[in-house]
Amino acid sequence: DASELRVGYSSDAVTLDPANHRSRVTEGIILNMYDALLARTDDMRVVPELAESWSQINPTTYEFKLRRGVRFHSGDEMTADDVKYTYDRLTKPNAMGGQTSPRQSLVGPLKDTEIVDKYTVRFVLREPWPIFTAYVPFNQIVSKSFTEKVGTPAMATQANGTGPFKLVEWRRGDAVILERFAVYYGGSPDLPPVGPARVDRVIFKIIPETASRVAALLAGEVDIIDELPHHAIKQLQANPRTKVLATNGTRSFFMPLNNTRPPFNDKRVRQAANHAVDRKLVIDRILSGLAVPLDGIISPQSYGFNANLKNYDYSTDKAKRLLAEAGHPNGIDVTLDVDNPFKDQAEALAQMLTRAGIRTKVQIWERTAMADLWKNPQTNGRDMTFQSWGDGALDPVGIFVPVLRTKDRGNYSGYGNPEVDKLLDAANTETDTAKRSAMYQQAQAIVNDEAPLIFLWLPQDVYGASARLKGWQPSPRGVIKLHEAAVD
Amino acid sequence: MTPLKLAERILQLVPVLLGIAVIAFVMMALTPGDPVEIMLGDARSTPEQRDALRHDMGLDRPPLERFFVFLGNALSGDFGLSFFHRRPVMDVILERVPATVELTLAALFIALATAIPLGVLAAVRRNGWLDRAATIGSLLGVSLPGFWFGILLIMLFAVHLQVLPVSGRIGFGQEVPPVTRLLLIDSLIAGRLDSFAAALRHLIMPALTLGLAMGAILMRVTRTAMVEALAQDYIVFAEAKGLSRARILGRHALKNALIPTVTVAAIETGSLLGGNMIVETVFGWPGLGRLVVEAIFARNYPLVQAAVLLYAATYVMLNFAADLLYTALNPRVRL
Amino acid sequence: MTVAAPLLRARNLVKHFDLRHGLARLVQPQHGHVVRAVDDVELEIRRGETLGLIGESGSGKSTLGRLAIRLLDADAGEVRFDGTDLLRLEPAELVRLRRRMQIIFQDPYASLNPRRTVEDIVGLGLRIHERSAAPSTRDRVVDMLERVGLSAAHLHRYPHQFSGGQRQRIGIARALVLRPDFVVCDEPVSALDVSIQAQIIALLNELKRDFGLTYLFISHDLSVVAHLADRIAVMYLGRIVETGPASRLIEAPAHPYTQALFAAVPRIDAGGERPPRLQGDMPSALDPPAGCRFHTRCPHAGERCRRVEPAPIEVAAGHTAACHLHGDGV
Amino acid sequence: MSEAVPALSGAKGIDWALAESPIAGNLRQFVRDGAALAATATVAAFVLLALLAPLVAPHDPAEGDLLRRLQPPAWMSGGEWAYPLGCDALGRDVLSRMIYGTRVSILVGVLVIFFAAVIGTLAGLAAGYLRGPVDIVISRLVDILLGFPYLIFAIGLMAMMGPGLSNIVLALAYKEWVLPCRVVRAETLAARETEYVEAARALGASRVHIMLREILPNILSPVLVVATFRMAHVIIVEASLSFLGLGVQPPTASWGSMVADGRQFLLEAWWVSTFPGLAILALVLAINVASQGLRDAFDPRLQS
Amino acid sequence: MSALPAHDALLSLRGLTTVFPTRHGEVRAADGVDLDVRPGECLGVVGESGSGKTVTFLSVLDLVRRPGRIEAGTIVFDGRDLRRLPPEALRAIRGRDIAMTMQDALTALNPAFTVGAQIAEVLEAHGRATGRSALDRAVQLLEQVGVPDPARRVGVYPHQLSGGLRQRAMIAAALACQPRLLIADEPTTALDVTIQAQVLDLIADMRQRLGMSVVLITHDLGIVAERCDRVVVMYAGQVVESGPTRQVIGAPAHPYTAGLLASMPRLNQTRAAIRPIEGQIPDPARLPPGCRFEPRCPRRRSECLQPVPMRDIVRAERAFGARAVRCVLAGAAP
Ligand SMILES: Nc1ncnc2c1ncn2[C@@H]1O[C@H](COP(=O)(O)OP(=O)(O)OP(=O)(O)O)[C@@H](O)[C@H]1O
Ligand SMILES: Nc1ncnc2c1ncn2[C@@H]1O[C@H](COP(=O)(O)OP(=O)(O)OP(=O)(O)O)[C@@H](O)[C@H]1O
Ligand SMILES: [Mg+2]
Ligand SMILES: [Mg+2]
Repeated sequence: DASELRVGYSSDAVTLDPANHRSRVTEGIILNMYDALLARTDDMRVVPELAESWSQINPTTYEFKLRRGVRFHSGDEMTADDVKYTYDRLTKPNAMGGQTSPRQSLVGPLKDTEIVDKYTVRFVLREPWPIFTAYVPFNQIVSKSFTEKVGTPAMATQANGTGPFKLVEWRRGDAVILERFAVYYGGSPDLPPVGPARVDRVIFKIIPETASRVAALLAGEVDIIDELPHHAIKQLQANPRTKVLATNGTRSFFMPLNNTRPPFNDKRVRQAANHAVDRKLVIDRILSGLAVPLDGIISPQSYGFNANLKNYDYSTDKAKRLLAEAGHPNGIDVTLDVDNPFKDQAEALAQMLTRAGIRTKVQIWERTAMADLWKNPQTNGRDMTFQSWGDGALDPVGIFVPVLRTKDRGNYSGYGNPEVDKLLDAANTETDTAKRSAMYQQAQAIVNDEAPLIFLWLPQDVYGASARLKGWQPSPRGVIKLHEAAVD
Repeated sequence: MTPLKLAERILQLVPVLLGIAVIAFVMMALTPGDPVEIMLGDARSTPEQRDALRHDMGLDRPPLERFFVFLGNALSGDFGLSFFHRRPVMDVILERVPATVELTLAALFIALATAIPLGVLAAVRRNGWLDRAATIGSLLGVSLPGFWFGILLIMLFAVHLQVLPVSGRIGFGQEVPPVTRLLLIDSLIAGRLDSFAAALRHLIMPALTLGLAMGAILMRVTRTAMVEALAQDYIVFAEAKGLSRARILGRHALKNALIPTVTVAAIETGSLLGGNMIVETVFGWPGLGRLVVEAIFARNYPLVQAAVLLYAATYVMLNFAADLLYTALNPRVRL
Repeated sequence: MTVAAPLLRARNLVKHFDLRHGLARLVQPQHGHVVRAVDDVELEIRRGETLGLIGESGSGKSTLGRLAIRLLDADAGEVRFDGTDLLRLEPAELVRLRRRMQIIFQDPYASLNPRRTVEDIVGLGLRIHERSAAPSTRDRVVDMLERVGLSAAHLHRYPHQFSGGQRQRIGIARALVLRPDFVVCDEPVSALDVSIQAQIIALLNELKRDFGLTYLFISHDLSVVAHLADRIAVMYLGRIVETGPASRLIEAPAHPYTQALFAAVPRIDAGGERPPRLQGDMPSALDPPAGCRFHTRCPHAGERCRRVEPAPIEVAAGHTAACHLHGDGV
Repeated sequence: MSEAVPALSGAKGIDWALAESPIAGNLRQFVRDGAALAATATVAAFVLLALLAPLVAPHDPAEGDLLRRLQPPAWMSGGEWAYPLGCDALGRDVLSRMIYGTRVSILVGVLVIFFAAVIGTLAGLAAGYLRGPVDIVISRLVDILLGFPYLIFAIGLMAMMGPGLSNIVLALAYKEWVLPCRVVRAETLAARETEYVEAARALGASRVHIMLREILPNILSPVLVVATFRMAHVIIVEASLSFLGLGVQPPTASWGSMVADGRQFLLEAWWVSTFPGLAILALVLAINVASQGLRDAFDPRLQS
Repeated sequence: MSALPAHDALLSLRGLTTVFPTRHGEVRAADGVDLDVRPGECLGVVGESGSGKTVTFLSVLDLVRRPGRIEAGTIVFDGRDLRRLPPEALRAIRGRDIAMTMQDALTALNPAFTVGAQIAEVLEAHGRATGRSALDRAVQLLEQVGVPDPARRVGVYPHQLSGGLRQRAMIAAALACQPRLLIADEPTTALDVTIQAQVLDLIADMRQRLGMSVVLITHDLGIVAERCDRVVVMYAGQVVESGPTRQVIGAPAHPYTAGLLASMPRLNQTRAAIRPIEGQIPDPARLPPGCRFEPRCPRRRSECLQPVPMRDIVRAERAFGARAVRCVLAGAAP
């Protein structure tokens, strides 16, 4: 009797082509069919996967030795040809049937991929990029012959990877059905158990509505659900047939304050705002305690995390005092922009801010429109918003830089500090890990003091699972890889 | 007369479709948001790369030009590539059509199967208890939000009684060779009763959610029309001829009363064919509605435009079909 | 009899209704899709006289009546009202002239706006044409109501609160409150009860006498027309087939259709033999027969009738009939 | 015998006052035995509740205490009478939010329907009475809007304009006028052929007079029927927009947004969405029954 | 007084009372109607609109719509009291023994079915024929009622026929089972004069051929005078006068009948002033307590304020049928 594992998943993949999307949920499905040269462990170490080993030859050259005898689902062996083809597809403009891969930026300043021999490839960068290997796990290897045969458009709906599962059928909008790949090479030796997948079949069932997903789990229709709402935790815990699984997330939450205009162009007001929110209460009550409060935006698990930041304790008095110092003894009136999914948290926070004299009105926006508005804090005339930023690489470059470097793509607060910028730019090309870490820590300290944002928390990713699920732990990367999962 | 009328209909379709295309385009153009930013999210990207993507999507051209390019291509049946799926928009849309059609037909069936008998009975027993109960029922039907009712059904039938599945169209291993792509029919064609049962079980709750709401409206319409029909002289004359009650109600009155029912059913069916994103979301039904709504939020312009045009054309065709049905029901109506 | 200048004179009036819509107009032939409701009609009404217009349903009586006061625009022809060419009038001038020509409708239920009070309905004309202050409007409305047998007590009632006969009185009051010269009565008594009909006929007669009105009185009830009219015109399929003084027309109808019409009237004091019934239905106005339009039902029809359309022939002083029997034979 | 022409009203055709509205239909019987009064009282009570919300509501609808998050209704274990219908996810009083939500739901329903009815009626009158190019333009516009999926249209507009009460009203009214317009056009087409309209023309009445004074009063009943029937729909669509996160702005509550937000907790805390759902039902029911009475009251033909 | 059923009557109504509850009170649309229809005769029923003509005969076949109901009276047809019959038995009589045609053929024929189908279904309902043979019979019937080209017309829809042909089709449906009594409710009101005569000729012709009795409801005294053996005059729900046609028209005994005759314009007396009956028909919900014609009656007296019973005035030989009138002046010289 074939064992089958079903996942209640909140969104469908947009494509099955590993090189043609920038969607984390899509990647979560694709990862079960495609492996990359390197993988990440749950404690976020980078370990070999399709590569046997790698080495950095010079600051701009990396050499990877490939595992031998690894087969694609089609039966062809994976060789250096496939790796070069995969990386060329990612790097070269118009390499995918006239389209350019949207994942191009994930290979950084990669200039060329060279085949050394059948099982050896070399990556040559234009400039040093210390985190190159941290990004290698994001790029799954495709088969050259297969891709050339079917063409890029067909890659969207067909799959031929080296991963633990092969595609049976993708019912768009409904389900992705996978089947164990019997001659799987076993996966990364650093990620036990090694060997073929333990279940015969995996089905990702697409259930976008949260309540329905929980219901499906309760009904025994699925074994894992993602994005478990916090209010459902108690019920699942109480139910003998279900359990709750959590892992440290990689997505930090914070509230950008508009540093470019009053009242938040005054550091004291920003600090007051940080004192005004009772992060612990929100975490306890709304997030079921499954989050850690932050005094910055970087995860404690992350490389370069500064553990010695000043803590903004919850104190209405301090907040009021700071406000008064800043010339607002009667408080201030501000608006908080938020999109619907975070309405609850925003409203709770707004109430706290209001109690501390920062009278906050919440305004709900459609997510995209809000993002558009906050792209230009200098001119948008808004006060504050609610933002989160995720980075699976757990490196400051993926979160700290876009959010806090002057005018970077996620900098909604309009914060700009030449000193911070200098540190960040230097860290970007610094190959000495310790030095680099120190730079980031210093930058964090500055930002912590200047408080361009209200620092909030880093929630855990919460999953619901059936009691019969064995061997699977959620990954901090936020993907569901079911290689090791089993069911009773 | 009919070919002429058909030609006229098609001619009328032109300004309507054009108008809809314009509105859809203007609406999307005026909506803030940049598909490129949405696609890349917080993920690592460089300005050059964003510009390249923007160029890929044709977004670097002025809106007016984009509109005419879209129009020109659309005329030749090319609606472009969906931004996110990076596949032809029509492929992406058409994949979702069978599910939507199946759900719509099922809902229509449920609606008609409840509305017509109830409407007739309510009209015959005017102001009786059945009539009142049906009135209350239909008010419930129109005032209960679908997402709420849907989740209620799930709690009852899937979680508590565990007799029906929460989501999806059919289970694994129950697939049948696609012919019509309507699973109920295909499973019958394949002679697979287990598949048929599975497809049916998946279909019941979403179809009920939509069908009862639609049935509520149709019931009222049928009842009103039936009351109207029963007041006609031809009913008295039919009685004077000594016809049986069943014949009078079932043939003489009902055939005339069905006209407004058909009209409303056509309109409602039309809007269901556009996909009902709420029910699709709640029941994980892989239909059009969710796809289009997601596309709006993701500023997936080509998909939204193509879907809206497709919907409009369907809507017009449905109304035409309803008109044809009128002539069958009442020969007085001429096309 | 002094020959006064006619108050109303219509020449070559034509009104066709095109039943084709949209594209069909371009593609389909006119034939079979255009109702020739009024087809080349001459009409003269003298000041102070009542012209009775009779004919079967669909023969174009109402259409002609509406053309006469330009409630409908003719396709061709000319209507002169007291010397003025109605069809060439500017809208503003037409509105001014409206107070001189009015219409009373058949259906006492459909012709009164159910949502307006009697005062609104009857006073509307005064408000449009005189912009007079409300009190004087009201006085004149009351005057008129009393003339037609209603009273001030009815001012604030709605039409549904009246019987059919009373409603028709309201309709008459509305038409006459502006003291028009000319009134088209489009079957004003056909919808009324037998006993009420007589009241209204008497009232119309009385008002005509008192106000010096000129009527175009349309009816399919020959007895009623015979009772009211000075002259009678008979319509068949969009044409006037016979006109003449009422008494002469009744005694000696010249056109076979008129003869059949009178023969068909049921009489209380039936006496003597009647000519045979007309056979068959009235042909469709969409597809009128060639030649004499009556030939399909005419007991006297001959070869000529099938081909040649007869012109009006004066059979006696002021009495014309369009029939070959009176001309060159059938 | 009554006439058989369904779309007609006015003097000859069916008497809309006596005809069945799609929804309120046989509630006529109720009307006579006082149900209309009761319904009117219910609607009035809702309106009053909306007006007096600050005085009536036991708590500030915006003020929550996270410690009372999802507290059950008073009669259930864990409930307390200070919060009779329980609390929502932010520990706010469900009852108070419902009382304040009355304002929004009534406002949205009434405003949208009001705008829609006014615009639709005027457009329908113009199209039906003037015919010709006016009719063609309006009819095509109606076709265009009808051919646009409702929710998609609303979502598009909301995405364009951003959420907020006035934008919701606008987004809904943009399309909602189409239905009254269609009904009015059909009615006007019938009414323009009536003899009372012809009589007004014969008296020299202007087109504006005929449209507004002669025809309009006679077609208000069907407009009212459509309007009250659609009011339910509008309240629901507002809820659907909330479902998509395009509803009213916090801390304002609308019943629709309460149902939509609360649906997530239907498994654990049914009270959050069920009570506002019942409120929608009650209001819709009351409006339908009351409108029936209203229509009768304003119909001169039914006054004796 | 003719309170007992005439033993020779085919249909005999006694005290038939049909009421409609309305907002303004109960309307007694037929209020104690007595009348007899004899085998083979043609009975004219006249009266103004709303006087209860239609309701009376709808009551005979129990076709009065709810909330209307027959409150009292007996309806004896061929010796059987129809009010006591179970619904199925009554249904069998409808269309087979007693047929009725409606006021307006266009509304009485169902627009959604062909003329032929509507004739054939009568035969099927009464087990006379089915399917093909019923349709064949329908063609014959259409031919009988003088519809030209019946084989083609059997397949057309009512709206495709002219008014006269529709009326004929309806008559054909009514006559399909060769009923013993035909109730023709204003068969010509909707028709043109020339067509009207054709239809009345047809009914007379069929009556002779089938030997059936005919009730001819109309408001046109001219028609009654030409076509009917006897006449019943109704006013406000009551029969006010009945008797042989010649007598009633020649010497009306009730002031209403007299007024009706005087107010009819006549072709051959063009200029003679008509003398209308003054006043309005009473509101059916607020009838005067006594004689219902009293408010309009030129000869009213104080006794008229009391209810007036129907009285026989024997002036003609019995064979021609009773002559009765509801007037206190009855018997006195008119
Ligand atoms: N607005 C219209 N559109 C199309 N056809 C029309 C219109 N008005 C009248 N007709 C047609 O024109 C012909 C003459 O109509 P009209 O009303 O003048 O006849 P009538 O003699 O008054 O008949 P009736 O006695 O029935 O009132 C009829 O065939 C009618 O169907
Ligand atoms: N369904 C009904 N509800 C209420 N009153 C009714 C109903 N049907 C008939 N009546 C009343 O019954 C009375 C008699 O109506 P009936 O139709 O018998 O008159 P009639 O003599 O046939 O008139 P007509 O010549 O108009 O056909 C009228 O006053 C009418 O108002
Ligand atoms: Mg006419
Ligand atoms: Mg009648």
